[in-house]
Amino acid sequence: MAAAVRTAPGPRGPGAPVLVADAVGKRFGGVQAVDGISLTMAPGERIGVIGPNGAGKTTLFKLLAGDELPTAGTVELFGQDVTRVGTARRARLGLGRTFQVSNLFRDMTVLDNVRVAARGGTPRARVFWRPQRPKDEISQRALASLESVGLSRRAQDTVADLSHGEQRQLEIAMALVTEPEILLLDEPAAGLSAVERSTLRRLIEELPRTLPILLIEHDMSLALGLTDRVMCMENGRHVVTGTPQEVRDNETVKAIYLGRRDKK
Amino acid sequence: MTRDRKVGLGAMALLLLALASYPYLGTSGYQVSIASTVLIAAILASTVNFLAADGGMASLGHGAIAGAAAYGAGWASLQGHSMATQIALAMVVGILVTTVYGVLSMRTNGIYFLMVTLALGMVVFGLAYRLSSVTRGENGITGIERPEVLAEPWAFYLFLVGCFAVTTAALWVVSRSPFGATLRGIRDSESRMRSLGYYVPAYKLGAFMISGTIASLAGLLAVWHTHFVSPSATELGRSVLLIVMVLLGGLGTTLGPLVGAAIVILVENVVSNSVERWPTVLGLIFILTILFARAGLVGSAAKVLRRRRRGTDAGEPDTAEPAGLTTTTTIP
Amino acid sequence: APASSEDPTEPPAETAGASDDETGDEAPAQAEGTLKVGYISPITGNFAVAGQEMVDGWNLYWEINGNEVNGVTVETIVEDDAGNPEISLTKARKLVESDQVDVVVGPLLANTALAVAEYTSSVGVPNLHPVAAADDLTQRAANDFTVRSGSMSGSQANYPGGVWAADQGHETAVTLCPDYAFGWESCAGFKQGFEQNGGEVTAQFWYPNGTSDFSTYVSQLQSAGADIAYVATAGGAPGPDFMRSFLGLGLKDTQPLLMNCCSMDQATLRAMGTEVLGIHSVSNWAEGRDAPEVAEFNAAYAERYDGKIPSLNVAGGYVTASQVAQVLAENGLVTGDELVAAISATTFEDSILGKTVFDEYNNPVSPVYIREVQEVDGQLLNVPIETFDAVDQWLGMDPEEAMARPNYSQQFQG
Amino acid sequence: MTLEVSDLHVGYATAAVLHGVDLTVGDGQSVALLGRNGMGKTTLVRSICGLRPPTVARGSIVFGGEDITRKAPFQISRVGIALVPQGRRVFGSLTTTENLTVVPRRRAASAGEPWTVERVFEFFPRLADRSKQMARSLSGGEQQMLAIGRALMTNPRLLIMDEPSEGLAPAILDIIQDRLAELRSSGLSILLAEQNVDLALDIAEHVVIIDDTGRSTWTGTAAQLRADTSPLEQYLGI
Amino acid sequence: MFEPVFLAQQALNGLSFGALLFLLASGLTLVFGLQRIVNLAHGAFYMLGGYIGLVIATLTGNLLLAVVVAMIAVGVTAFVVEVGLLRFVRGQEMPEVLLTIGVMFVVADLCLAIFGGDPKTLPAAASIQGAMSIGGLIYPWYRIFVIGVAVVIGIALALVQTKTRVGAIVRAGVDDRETISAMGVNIGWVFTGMFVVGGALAALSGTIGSGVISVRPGIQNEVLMYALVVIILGGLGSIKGAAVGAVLIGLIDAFAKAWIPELAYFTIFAPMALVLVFRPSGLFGRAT
Ligand SMILES: Nc1ncnc2c1ncn2[C@@H]1O[C@H](COP(=O)(O)OP(=O)(O)OP(=O)(O)O)[C@@H](O)[C@H]1O
Ligand SMILES: Nc1ncnc2c1ncn2[C@@H]1O[C@H](COP(=O)(O)OP(=O)(O)OP(=O)(O)O)[C@@H](O)[C@H]1O
Ligand SMILES: [Mg+2]
Ligand SMILES: [Mg+2]
Repeated sequence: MAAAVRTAPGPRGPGAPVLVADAVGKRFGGVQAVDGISLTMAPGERIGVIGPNGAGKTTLFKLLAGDELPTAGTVELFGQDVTRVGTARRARLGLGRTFQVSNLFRDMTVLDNVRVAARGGTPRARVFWRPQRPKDEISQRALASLESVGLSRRAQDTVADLSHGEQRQLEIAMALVTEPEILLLDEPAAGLSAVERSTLRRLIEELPRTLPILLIEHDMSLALGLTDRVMCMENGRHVVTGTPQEVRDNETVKAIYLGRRDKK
Repeated sequence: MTRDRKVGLGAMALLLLALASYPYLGTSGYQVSIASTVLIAAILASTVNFLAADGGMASLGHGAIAGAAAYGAGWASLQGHSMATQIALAMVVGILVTTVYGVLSMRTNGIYFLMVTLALGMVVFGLAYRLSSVTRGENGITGIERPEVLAEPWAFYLFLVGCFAVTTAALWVVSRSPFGATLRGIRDSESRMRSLGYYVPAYKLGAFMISGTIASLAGLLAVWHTHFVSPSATELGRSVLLIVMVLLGGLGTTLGPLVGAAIVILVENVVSNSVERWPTVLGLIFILTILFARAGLVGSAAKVLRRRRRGTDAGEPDTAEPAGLTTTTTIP
Repeated sequence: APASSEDPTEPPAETAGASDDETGDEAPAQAEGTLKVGYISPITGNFAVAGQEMVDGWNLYWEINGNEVNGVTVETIVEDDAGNPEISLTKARKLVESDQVDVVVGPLLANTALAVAEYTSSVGVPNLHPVAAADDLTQRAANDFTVRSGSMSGSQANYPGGVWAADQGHETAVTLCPDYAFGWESCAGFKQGFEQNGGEVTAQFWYPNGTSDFSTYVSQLQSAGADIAYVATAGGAPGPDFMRSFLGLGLKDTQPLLMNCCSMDQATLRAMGTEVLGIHSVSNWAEGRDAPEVAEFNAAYAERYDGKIPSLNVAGGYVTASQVAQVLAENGLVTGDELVAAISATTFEDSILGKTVFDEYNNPVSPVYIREVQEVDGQLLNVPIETFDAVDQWLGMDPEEAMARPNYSQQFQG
Repeated sequence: MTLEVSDLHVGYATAAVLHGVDLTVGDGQSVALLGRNGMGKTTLVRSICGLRPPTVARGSIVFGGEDITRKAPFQISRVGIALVPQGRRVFGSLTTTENLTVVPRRRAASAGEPWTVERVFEFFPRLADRSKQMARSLSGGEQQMLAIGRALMTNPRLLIMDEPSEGLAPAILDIIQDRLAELRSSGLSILLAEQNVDLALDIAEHVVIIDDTGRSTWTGTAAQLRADTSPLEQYLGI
Repeated sequence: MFEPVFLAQQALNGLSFGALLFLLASGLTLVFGLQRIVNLAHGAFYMLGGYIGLVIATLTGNLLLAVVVAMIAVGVTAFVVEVGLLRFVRGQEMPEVLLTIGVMFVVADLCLAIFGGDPKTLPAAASIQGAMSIGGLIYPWYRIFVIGVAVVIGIALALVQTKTRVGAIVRAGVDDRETISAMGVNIGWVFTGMFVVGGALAALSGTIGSGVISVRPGIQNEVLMYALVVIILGGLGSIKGAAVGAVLIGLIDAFAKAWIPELAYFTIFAPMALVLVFRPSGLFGRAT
C-alpha cells in the first residue's frame, strides 16, 4: 500500500509521540497568529482544537502540515524534526490533511481527483506510458473512498459542477484515500448538511483507532464528541486543554467560545 | 471500449489513410511540400498543446527548442559528420536546451512561465544570431541533407505522416496516463499536490522534457525538410504562431494542432499568393474562430457532436469551459 | 534536375564565355516565347516597404517599356515571403516546381537570398538579386545561376566611403554597424578603404538588430571623439532612429558623419525632412545624379507613385528588369545558366546606377557615389559629390586572396 | 417589498436542478431555506440574484412588484437585494475596510439607518482589529463576518444569506441571531439558506424545504417544525 | 568610458529609455496587470496611436493636439474591440489571447495598408527642440520631456489605483467578478472603461514615443514585448513594480551597451529571466 513506499520515518518506538509541536509561533507582520503553542500527540490519540474565529487554529494547522514555516519553536513528526521541511515531504512521512477552504482540482472529474490523491506522489503517479486503468487498485480505492463519503454517484462529474457541500465531502474523501498515518482535519463538517455530518461522524469513528487525528471544528458535537482531548485557543495562545467534558465546563471557554446552543 | 473511443479511433484511422494517400492523388511536389510543412508544424504544436492543456504551462519557447535541435543537425552537417551524428546531435542539443528551460522555469506559473520561456527563447535566438562561428549568424546554415531513404519528397512526406501518428499517439497516451492526471492536478492546484506528497517541480520538469524531446524531433524534421536553418526558425513569432495553432484547433484536443497548423501554414504560404492583405485574413480567422467556436475548431466540433448524441438541449450556450474538460477519462 | 556541382570558389568563367559566343548568333532565331519570372519579396511584415519598392521598380520598367521584348513576353508572378527565410524557400519551391518559372528574382534580405540562391542553383534555375548585399552571394557561394543584378556586396559598396573619408583628411574614424553579417561586411569595407589610405579606425561599436533607442551608442560615438563617424544600417527604422538621437545631442555641427546606403535612403529622408540636409552617405545609387537616364527614371517613378523619389530598392528592381530586357533584346529568349551568363557578359552603358559590367563571379563592377543630402527643386535628394568609377568587390586584393580570408565578423575586419 | 418566486425551473448546461420552486418572503419577514447538500439551495439563491449559470428555464421572480427574473446581477442589487454568497467570496486582494467601501451604497428605501464601516465594525468587533489586513489572509470566520458586513453595506431591503454560519464559532452565531432580529424589526427581510437547522429555526419564522425532486416540498412556519419534527426527519434526515 | 559627462549622459539615456518603457507599458499595466486581460493588441494600439498622432502632428505641428486626437481615436477603437469582441470571452484567458492576437494582426496590417511602411518619426515642428546644457553635459529636452510625462502618468496611475474607489472596484472585479456585480457594480462597463483608458494610454505613448523611436511595421511586436517584460519584471498589477522595472531595464541597457557590448542583445531579457528564476512573481508581485 501507499505506506510501503514511504521513506522510513525516524525512530519510532511504541508509545513515542507521533507529533510534537514545541512552543511554535507564527507572526505575520504585526499579527502574532500563533503564540507559543505546545502540543504532543500520542499514537492513536484524537485531539480537538477549538477557539473563536481568528484564534490561530488554522495557522497552527498549517505549521504542522508544512504550508507555513514557524517563526518560533519546532515541529517533530514521527520523531523527526520537520520544522523546516516542505509539505510534500511531510505528506510522504504519512501526514494526511484537509483544507479549510476546499482545494480541489476543479477541472478534473471527481474520480480523478481521488485517484490523484490516492497515488500521492508514489511511483504509480509517474507511469506515463499507458492510460489510467479503470479497474486497477488505485481506482478501486478511489471509488471506495467516494462511496464512504457518499459521493460515488458523482464520480464522473467535473468538480466545478459540484455543490459546495459536495465539494467538502470530496475534500474529506481525498484526505482519507491517502491512507495517512496521521490525519489533520480543518473544519471538515463546515458546509455539510445534517445527514452528511452524521456520515462524517461515523466515518471518523470507524477509522482504525491507531490513527491519530487532529480535528478543528466549530460543530461542538463533533469537536467534543469525537476526540479524546481538546485544546482551546484564543488570540494565538493556549487557553485550556483537557477532556471534552472538562473543556465544555470550563468557564473561560464558555465565555469566549461556546454559544447558547452549546452551553445547554 | 466506449463508443466515443471507437468513433475517435475510427476517425483517426481514416484521417491517417487520407494523409497517407495524399501524394498519390495527383498532387504536385509543391503541394506535398506544403503538406509536409503542415505536418511538422502540427507535431510541434501538439507538444505545446500537451504542455498547455495538461500542464497549464503555455510556452513561448518551443520554437526555439526546435530551432536549437535544427542547429544541432546543421552544425554537425557543416562539420561533415555522419547522418547518425547529425541526428544524435540534434536531439542532444534540443534536449539540453529543454533541460535548461525546464530547470529555470519550474518555479514559475501561468503568465510568468510564459515570460520565462519567452526570455529563454530570446536567448536562444540571440545565440543563433550572435554565435556566428557556430551558427553562421543570420545567414543560417544551408545544405543540410536528410537520410538517403527519405530523399524523395513523397517518401519524406510518408515518413512525416508516420512521425505525426506516433507522436500524437504518444502524447495521447501520456495525457491519459496517471502522469497526465498528475499534471492536471498540478495545473489546478499546486498546493494540494504538495500536500499529497508530490514533488511538484519534478513532475512539471518531466512534462517539459517529454514535450521538449518531441519538439526537438520536430526541429530535426524541419531542417530535413528545408535543408536550411536560420535564426528566424527560433524567432518569437514562430512560437506565438504555435500557440495560435493550438488555440485555433482547440486546446487539449488531439487533432486540434493539425487543424490549426494547416490553417496557419496555408494562409501564410498559399492564401498569401493571391491575397495581398493575408495577415488581415489570418487575424479575422482568429477572431471569427473565437467568436463562433470558442473551444477551437476541433474542440467545438467535438462538443457539438457530443451534445447532439446526448440529445440535451441545454439552455445556456457553453460558457467558460476549461481546458481539462476535453480530455476525458474512461468510465469504469 | 540539373545540379550545379561546381566548386563555388571556382570562377565560372568558361561557361560565361561560351554562352556569350553562342547567344550572339542565335538571337534573332529564338525571338518568341515567354519568360516566366518568379519574383520573391517581403511585401508584408517588417520589411514591407523595401520589399514593395523592389517590386515596384521591376514593374515600373515593364510598364514603361511594355513586357514584350524582341517577341518574348515577360510574365511575372510576385510572391510575398514576409522576410522569413523558411517562407522564402517554400515560395521559391512553389515558383519553380508548381509555376515552373524560368527565373527567380529576389528575395530582398541577405539571409533569405542566400537560402533561395542555394536552392535555385541546385535545381538549375537562374536567380537574380536586385538588392541583396551578402558578400558570399558572389564570392564563396558564387555559381553559374546566381547574379547580383542591382546591388553590390556589402564591403564593396562601402570601401570607397573609407577612401573618401581618408581623402578628406580625417585621420581617425569610429564605426557603428549592426552586429550581423551585413554590418560586419559594410564596416569592413569602410575600414579597409580608410586604413589603406592612411586613416585609423579607433573604435568599432556594434548594435544588435532590433535596436530602436540609439542614444547610448550616440553617446559612445561622441565620447570616442574621432574625426569622422561611419554608421551603417540595413535600412528601415534604424536610420531615422539613429538620426533622432544624433541630432538630439546636437552633434550634426560638431561630428562629421558618413552613413551607408540604406541609412540615408529616401525612407530616412521622408521621415526626417530637412533636418538631415547636408548629411553624407556612400552608395551605389544616387537619385540626385545629374544624368538623363536617372532623371527619366525618377520622373516615371514619381508619376506612378505619388511623387515619391526612388530608393535603392526601386532602382535595384528597375535595373534588374532593364538588364533582363536588354539581354532578351540582344539574344532572344535565353534561360538557365545562359541567362545569367548573358547578363554577366553584357556591358550596361546607360544604367541608372552608372556604367555597369560584371566580374567572373556575376557581381557588378560599377560606380559608387559619395552623396550629400541636398534640396533640389523642393525635393530632398542624395546628390553625388564624388564618384568612384568601376568599383569591384575585391577591395584591392585579388579574388583568391580575398576569398581565402575568413568571413568578416566583429573580430575580423580585414 | 415582497420577494415572490413562483414555479421556478432552473438548470445548468449539464443538468436541470430545480423543477418548480415557490417561495415568498414578505416585507420584514425572515424565511429559511433548508435542504440537504446538493438539493439546489445555492442554485435558487443564485437565480434570484441573477447570477449565471444557472439559467432560468421557466417561472418568475418578482421583487416589490418588479419582475427581476432576467435582470443582470447589478440591477437586482440596486433594487435592494444583497447577497452573502456561499463560501464567503471576499475580495482577497482588498483590505477589510476596502471590502466594505468598495460596494455601492443604496440610499433610497433602505431598511433602518444606513450602514457605515463603523457600524459593521460595531457589529463584528473582530473585523475592526483586522481593518487593514488583506482579506485573503483573514481567518475563515473573519471572512464570513466580512461577507455579511459587505452585504449589509449595500443597505439592502432583502438580505439573502447562503450558509452564513459556515465556519463561524458558536458564540458569534448567537450575536448574529440577535442582530438579525433587531434588523428585521427595522424592516429588513431575510432569506437564509442554512445547514444549521437550530440556527435557522431560531432566526426564521417561515421555512421552505427543497428535496431531491427539486421542488419546494414543504412550506410552513418554524413553530410548526418545532412542534412536529417529522418533515425534518423526512427531508433532512435528522 | 568613465568620464563624468559620459556617465551622466548614459544615466540620462537609461532613465529616458526607462521612462519610455514605462510609458509604453502603462496601458498594459492597467489592462493586463490590474484587469488580467491578456491584451496582446496593446502593441498594435500603440502603433495605431503613433501613426494617427504623427499625421496630426505633421498637419498641425501641435504635439498636444496630436496626443489628444490619437488618444480619442484609439480609445474608440479599444471600445469597439472590447464591446464587440472581448466582452464575449471575458475572463477566459486563452480565447482572449487568440482574439487579441487576431486584432493585432488586423490592426497592424491595416496600418501598413493605410500609412505605408516607411518609418515615421515626430516632425521637428511638433517636437520639443533643443538641448539642455549643463557644463559639458548636453542633453535633448525632448527626452527630458519624456521622463516628465512618464513620471506624471506613473503618479496618476498610482493614485487612481490606491486612492480611488475605481481602483478598488477593478481589483475586486479581478478577484471575483461575479460577486462584485452581485453587490451592485456594473463591472462590465468598468472593465470596458479601463480597457479604453489602456488603449488611450497606448496611443499617448505611441505619439510621444515617436519622438524617440520611429513608428513602423513591426513596432507592435517590439512594444508589446518590452511592455510585457517591464510589467512581468515588476510584478503583475504593481505600478511601482512597472516603474522600477522600466528604469532598471533602461539603466542596465544603457550601461551594458557601453561596458559589455557583447551582451547588448540580452540586456532586456536577461534581467527579467534572472529575476523570475529567483522571484517567480516579479520584483513587487505578490506570490499567488
Ligand atoms: N497571512 C496572514 N497575514 C496576516 N494575518 C494573518 C495571516 N494569516 C492569518 N492571519 C491572522 O491570524 C489570525 C489567526 O488566523 P487563523 O486562520 O489561524 O484563525 P482560525 O483560528 O483558524 O479562525 P477560524 O475559526 O475563523 O478559521 C487571524 O486573525 C488572521 O487574520
Ligand atoms: N456550476 C454548476 N454546473 C453544473 N451543475 C451544478 C453547478 N453548481 C451546482 N450544480 C449541481 O446542481 C445541484 C444543486 O447544487 P446547489 O449548489 O444549488 O446545492 P445546494 O443545495 O446549495 O448544496 P450545498 O448545501 O452543498 O451548498 C447539485 O447537484 C450540483 O451538483
Ligand atoms: Mg480556521
Ligand atoms: Mg449551497
